[in-house]
Amino acid sequence: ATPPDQLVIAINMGSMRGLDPHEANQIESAEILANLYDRLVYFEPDALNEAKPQLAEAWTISEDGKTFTFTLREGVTFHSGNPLTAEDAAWSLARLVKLGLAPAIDLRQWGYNESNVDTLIRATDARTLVVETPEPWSPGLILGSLASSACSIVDRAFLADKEQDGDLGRAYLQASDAGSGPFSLRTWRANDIMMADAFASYWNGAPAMRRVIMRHMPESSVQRLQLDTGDLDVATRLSSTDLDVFEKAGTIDIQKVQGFGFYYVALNQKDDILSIPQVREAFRYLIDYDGLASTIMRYYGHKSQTVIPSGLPGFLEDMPYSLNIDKAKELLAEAGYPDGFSKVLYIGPGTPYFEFAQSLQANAAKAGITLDLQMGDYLSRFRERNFDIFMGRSGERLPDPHAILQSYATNADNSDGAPLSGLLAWRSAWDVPKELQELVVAAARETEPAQRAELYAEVNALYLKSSPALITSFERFDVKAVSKRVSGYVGHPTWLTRWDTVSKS
Amino acid sequence: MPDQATPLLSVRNLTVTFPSLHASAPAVRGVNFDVGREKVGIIGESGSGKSTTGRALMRLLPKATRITADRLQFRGEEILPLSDRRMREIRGHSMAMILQDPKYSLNPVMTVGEQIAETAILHEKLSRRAARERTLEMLEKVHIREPERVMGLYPHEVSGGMGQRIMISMMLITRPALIIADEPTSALDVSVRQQVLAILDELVSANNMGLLFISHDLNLVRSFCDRVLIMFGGRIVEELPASQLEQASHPYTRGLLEALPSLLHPKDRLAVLRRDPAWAEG
Amino acid sequence: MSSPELTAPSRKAADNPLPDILRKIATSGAAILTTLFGLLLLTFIIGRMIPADPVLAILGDNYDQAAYDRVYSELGLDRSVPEQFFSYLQSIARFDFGQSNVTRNSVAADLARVFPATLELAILAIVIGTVLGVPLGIASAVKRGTWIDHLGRIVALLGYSAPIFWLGTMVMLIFYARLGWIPGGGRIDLYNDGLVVGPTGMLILDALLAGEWEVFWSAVHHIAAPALLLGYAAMAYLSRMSRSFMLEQLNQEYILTARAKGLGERPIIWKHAFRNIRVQLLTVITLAFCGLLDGAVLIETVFGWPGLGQYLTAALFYADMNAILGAVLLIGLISILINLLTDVVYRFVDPRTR
Amino acid sequence: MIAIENLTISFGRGSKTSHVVRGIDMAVNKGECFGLVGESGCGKSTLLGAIAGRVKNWQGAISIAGEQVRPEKRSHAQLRRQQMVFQDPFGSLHPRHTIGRILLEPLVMHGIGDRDARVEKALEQVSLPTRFRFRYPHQLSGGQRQRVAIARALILEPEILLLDEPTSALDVSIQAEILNLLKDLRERAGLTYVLVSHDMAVVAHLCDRIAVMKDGQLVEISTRQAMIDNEVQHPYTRMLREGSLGYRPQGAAITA
Amino acid sequence: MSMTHKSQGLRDWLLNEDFSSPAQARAHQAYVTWLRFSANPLALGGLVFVILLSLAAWLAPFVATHDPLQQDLARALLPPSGQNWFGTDELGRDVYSRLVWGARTTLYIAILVTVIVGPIGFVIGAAAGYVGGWADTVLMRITDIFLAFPSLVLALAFSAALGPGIENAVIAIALTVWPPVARLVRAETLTFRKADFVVAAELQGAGVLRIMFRYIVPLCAPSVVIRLTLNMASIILTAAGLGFLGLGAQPPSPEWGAMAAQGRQYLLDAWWLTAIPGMAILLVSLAFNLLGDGLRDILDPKHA
Ligand SMILES: Nc1ncnc2c1ncn2[C@@H]1O[C@H](COP(=O)(O)OP(=O)(O)OP(=O)(O)O)[C@@H](O)[C@H]1O
Ligand SMILES: Nc1ncnc2c1ncn2[C@@H]1O[C@H](COP(=O)(O)OP(=O)(O)OP(=O)(O)O)[C@@H](O)[C@H]1O
Ligand SMILES: [Mg+2]
Ligand SMILES: [Mg+2]
Repeated sequence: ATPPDQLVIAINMGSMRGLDPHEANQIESAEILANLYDRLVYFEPDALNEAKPQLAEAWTISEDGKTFTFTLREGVTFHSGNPLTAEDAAWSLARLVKLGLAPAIDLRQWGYNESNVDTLIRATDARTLVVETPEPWSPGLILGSLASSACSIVDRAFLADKEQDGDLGRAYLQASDAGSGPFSLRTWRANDIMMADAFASYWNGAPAMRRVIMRHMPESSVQRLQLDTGDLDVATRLSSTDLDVFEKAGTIDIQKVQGFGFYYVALNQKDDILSIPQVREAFRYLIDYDGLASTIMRYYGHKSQTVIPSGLPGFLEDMPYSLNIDKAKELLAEAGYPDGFSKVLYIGPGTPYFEFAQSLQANAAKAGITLDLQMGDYLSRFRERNFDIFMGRSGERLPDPHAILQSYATNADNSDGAPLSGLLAWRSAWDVPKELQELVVAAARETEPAQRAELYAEVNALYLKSSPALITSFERFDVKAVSKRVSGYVGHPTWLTRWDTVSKS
Repeated sequence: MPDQATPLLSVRNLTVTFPSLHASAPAVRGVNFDVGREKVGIIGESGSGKSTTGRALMRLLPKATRITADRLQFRGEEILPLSDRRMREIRGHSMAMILQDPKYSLNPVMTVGEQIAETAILHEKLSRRAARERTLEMLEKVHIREPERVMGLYPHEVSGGMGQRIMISMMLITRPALIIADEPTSALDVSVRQQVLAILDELVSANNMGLLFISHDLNLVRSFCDRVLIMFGGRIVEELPASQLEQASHPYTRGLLEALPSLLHPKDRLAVLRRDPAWAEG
Repeated sequence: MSSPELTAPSRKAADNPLPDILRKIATSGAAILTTLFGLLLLTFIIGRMIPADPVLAILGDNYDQAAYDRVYSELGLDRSVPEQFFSYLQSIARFDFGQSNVTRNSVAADLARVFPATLELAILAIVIGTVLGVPLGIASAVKRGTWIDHLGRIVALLGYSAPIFWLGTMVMLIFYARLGWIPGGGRIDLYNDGLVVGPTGMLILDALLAGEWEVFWSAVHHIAAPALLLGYAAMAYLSRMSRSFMLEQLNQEYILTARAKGLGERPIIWKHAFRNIRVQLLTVITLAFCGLLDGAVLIETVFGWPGLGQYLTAALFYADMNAILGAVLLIGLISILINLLTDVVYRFVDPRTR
Repeated sequence: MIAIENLTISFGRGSKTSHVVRGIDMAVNKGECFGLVGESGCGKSTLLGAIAGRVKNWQGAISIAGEQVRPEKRSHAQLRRQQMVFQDPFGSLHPRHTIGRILLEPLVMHGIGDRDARVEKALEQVSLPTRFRFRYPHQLSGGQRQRVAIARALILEPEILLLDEPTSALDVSIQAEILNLLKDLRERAGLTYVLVSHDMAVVAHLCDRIAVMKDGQLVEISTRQAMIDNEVQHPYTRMLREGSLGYRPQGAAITA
Repeated sequence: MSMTHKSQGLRDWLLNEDFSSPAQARAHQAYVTWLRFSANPLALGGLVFVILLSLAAWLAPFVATHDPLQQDLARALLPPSGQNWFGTDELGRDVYSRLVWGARTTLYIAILVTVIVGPIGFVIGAAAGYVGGWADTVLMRITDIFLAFPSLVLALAFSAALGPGIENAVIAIALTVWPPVARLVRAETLTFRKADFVVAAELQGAGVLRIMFRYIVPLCAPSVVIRLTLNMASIILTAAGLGFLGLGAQPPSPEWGAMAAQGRQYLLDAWWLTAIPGMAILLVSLAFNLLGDGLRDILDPKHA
């Protein structure tokens, strides 16, 4: 059994790529970074529209919504012992932008770049940080971004020694930490183990857990057995059947953590057949929403056919679609393909894609559509618009409807070379209706919360009606099975689960 | 010569049958002969059972082989009922065997000296040092120059003639009473053959041993041995003193003699042997 | 009239020994170099053929085009293929296998970390396989046709035919999940992890050297099942081969000579026949060892063993080109090296090749 | 029929070169049976191989039936002129070809017609029943196989037969049959033989002239009568001759 | 009575060594081989199993009780029962039927690889062995490079490079299987190259191709056949290993290795998903091994 002052978490480290907060872009890394580093603000998992102070004690927002002035907490030190100042904060955010790696999008999307970041984000004294936005945006979006793991504050002075060839300490940070968070990194072996020790002089008091261990355990059954025998406190990769067993037995707490995204089926609009609206519509009738919801997707998702996750402004409960082969056949006939056609369906490896896709494949077959299943790492095909049908799921670091809508429902330039490969709509070559796109931008610029919520409801309804190329079926949930001995381990929708709140009996 | 009356080896009605899927005729059938302290040759065509007879005497045939005999006595002791352990004491110690081709009959990964000494150590419980001395002595007896050096050689490093001398020294080091030599020279060249035979002859008579000499070379047996047994189809069809081979009466022996091309007495055509199945029955 | 007493070919040829040896070394050196070059070319081709985008493997999904381009050129993918191969060769010559996209470490460092784990497993397995397999094979040959032979052959045949990943899974199901006799994967208990960071990287050895008994037992406990399974596979192969080698030897004339000398079964088998199959055995043990690396890939996956096999599968999965090339190359190099080593050992064991 | 001048054959290159045959001159007349004796490894088979076209790395001159042959390649007509019979009747027949096929092959290679008749005739020549055509070599005795090997050589109607110890793997009684057969054939077809053997008696039985070879060189070319009368010159020849007569119990040879 | 008489006559005709036609000679060879083979019960068992499996694969539509692709999420993960003999998988498909159809995949891979590798190994090995010299050096160097990798690792690397899918798996496995075959053929060729019967044919004017294909190939054939049969077992294991690592056949086509791998996720609740396909792999591979051993005993007596 695990010792009372240590927390053991099983994860799949397969997709993790180092621990530089300004480079790592994976869900598993985010949880570690959340604990090695602090950020200016944070969001409670259950209150995603209200920023809370973390390193910033307080802040003010200018009238036009473009200037944020943060006052930093006093007496905060990094793990190295260096004091944490506003200079560190400004340098860290600039570092994110300047490295320009994947997570940089969190700031770059608001208009920051190498040349403007040093003037727009600046420390005016040791405890004051001024953040100006290049364009007006809803303040919630900016605060939301500043709370993401990408905006972690790193130890500038400490890293100065570790720099190689002007890499801003990037090589060093791959397997080490330079943060001020409640835990400091002890051991990190890729695809094997991560150990972090409690930081005794954390500003908010030393955490109860002396050590947190994360183990690479890609197999559900192994995690389940270890959880059963008490060798594990938290399992994160359990299959539906294993979860089912625990839920029935009631011996383990099962957390379904909202994942800020959807399971989607993307139909390439460059394809002559798939771009026919009736065909797109037909696919919506080929998903066995109810069957999947009670079996395979039971723990991974909530049935949802719109594009704003529950709990966010604009959420709608409408669910007009259900499995209906006849209806699908009718639509296909209307589209001129009564005998169906055959396409390749690309999916990522593992559960639940695998089972989901096979279910879709079987239903499509009944409607005359032959889907050739290709399982593997096909993201690059998707990004290059070189696919027929792609199934995946999305997740966002920013707890705001805009983050999702921007990807699912904006596509400013549908040409092949456009620099929009981060957007799902562009990848699907979906020329999103102008009306929908304009609404999304308007909502993001709206600073008045109530009005934003209304706009989002409108967007959501419009998306549902638009026969989108990106068919959503389930809202994403990430499941954690937590031992009953553990309390205070609360899964975070933007993956910032903290360990300093954890205690064990 | 002591004890000419009781022969060294006495065989009566020896029959050897190999296991086989079909019910087959025995390879050796009702063979009778005695060997004293003399050189006895066995000749016969390929497959006539010469080697099988020789091996049966030492009980060196595969386990499943059926060997029966009314009598198979070596120095008055019945061989067949002996325990394996006792048999091993006899083998190499008082009854030894020399095989045809030294290329294959010596262990390729042991030095020559090691292989010779092994016999001495095994049977005479000599120390390594004493065995070494004996080996050197023995190598000298078979007229090997530089025995010290030869002891350290591996079989592939020695010539055929030398290999056969090593084989002889390995088998004679314990001064056995009876030696069975199964075509000891047929892999050798004419010139070397003479030397090896001379050595064998010398040692056998010096130690007063008995020798059972298996060969298919009529000329050789005739000139080397005292007595000749002629085998055909698993039986001994005739037994003669070597000097009287020319006067053989059995048609098979006669046939063999006439089929042989002769340097000194050239014939225009060789007589061809007409086999009579009755010979094998007799 | 001098008789050809001593024809010692090896000695005759030694009139002029030095250039001969040099030539031999030169030819075998050239052979190894070409093989090595082929190895490098092959791995390089495989690396470039992999149909997944290594840039994406680093970036994950959410990023912009600038980030993509930056990583693309960081990985050297913007250069021409021959150029890439050339710089690949250059860096290999410096023992620089590049950086792993997955672990963000230098591949060389990663290999140095994961390889001892596999080596530990493979060495233990080959020891088990040899210690059990060779005597079993020899017993089978000596007692040919008896129940020992039949049993030995059946045991070997099963080991030969069973998919090792399946055996591993079943062992896990029965001995871990149902009976709880073995631990659930990994090299060591969590709480012993990191206590011993030894010179060899092989935990059992390091723990012994450090005198950390608890760590030692934990490591033994963890390695037992995978090593036994791999060892079983090796045993199956080795016993089968030893049997046929032994049968071949037992039919040789020199065995008859040994019998005629009055030697008993035991010395005949061990002193005579066995000495003759040592070289062949060495070869098949080498082969078995290389084969074990195969088995390790699968068994490491099943037992969560953080070794080279798992490293390689993860690298393949995430299109981690440098890591794939490094791992495959390392395996190839090991095979070449082992073969070279056996070649050298031959010369000591077998007088005929000296 | 065969003329050899200053023939040297060597194997290996550089420091490892060994001259297996060194500067041999000899001539074989048409219709003659020429014997070649010598100890193992003295180069008899190699010399025969050079005549047959099997050994290619020779220097000097070989002419067959008046036609000079080149070491590397021979024409079909040249190949057909001389045929070879090997020592080991077990290794010289393809184990998976029937006797018929074995005899047919040379006819196919040389594009000769009327095959069935020729095969039957060849079998008849070596006194084998024609139904043996359908048998495999393993169903034949050693002597029968050697007959097939001879039939295979004869089927191309050669002028020269090269015999490399054709009887040394056979029992005395079988040897007699083969030797008789060879003698008959020569008389009937007017063949020229070159016969290699260890056994002086065999050579003397068939051959008119006998060459003695030692370490790659001819030490003496003698005649049958000289052998019988012990009028040979060279001590080596004398030793070979005595060896073939059986064992001489004098201690003299031992100290050699 | 007349029946037995006739068959007695046939038997005599087959066993009589005094052949009257080439056909009888061949029939005799085949019959004697069969007699020897059938005296070995284990080998016979292997053969019978392989035949049964081939039949099952061929007649899969009739032997299977369900559509192997038919899903029924309501009937997922059911244990073996009268209706689903080997239970159902996570999508409610019948494991027995998938197993039967999977035999096709398995045999398809094994046979295709063998068909590709046999001729390639033959030509390369025979060319290297018979032509010798420069060709030998080059060909054997190439073989060495491939042999330097353990076969699964190489197959893994290749099938990762080629992408998943049965055809690619076949190519990847074939790439790892040909070198040992070529080596074997080369070694055999070398032993026959200097054989008297080959020399005899050369001296009578046979060309290189004639020697290779009419003289050497028939002699290498038995050991190559044995080798390929034994290879079948290892091909099946390698294919299963690839499938296990997700690189073999792609869903929904049933492949045993992939089935076992997929089932591992449900190991604790549904052991049959892993145990049964794994057992099937074991049995087939065992059968091919037994068959190969049996063939070796009769075709290649020197290895008995
Ligand atoms: N181990 C064995 N198993 C079965 N049959 C055997 C065995 N050894 C010998 N035979 C058979 O016994 C018979 C006699 O063989 P043996 O070796 O004694 O003949 P030989 O007279 O020594 O012949 P050669 O002159 O060829 O050596 C032969 O028919 C042979 O096939
Ligand atoms: N291809 C070869 N390469 C190198 N050496 C060879 C080759 N062929 C033969 N020799 C050597 O040439 C010498 C003569 O060989 P050859 O076969 O001609 O002898 P031989 O007189 O026929 O002997 P035997 O009576 O044993 O058949 C031997 O020392 C042999 O080792
Ligand atoms: Mg014999
Ligand atoms: Mg010769």
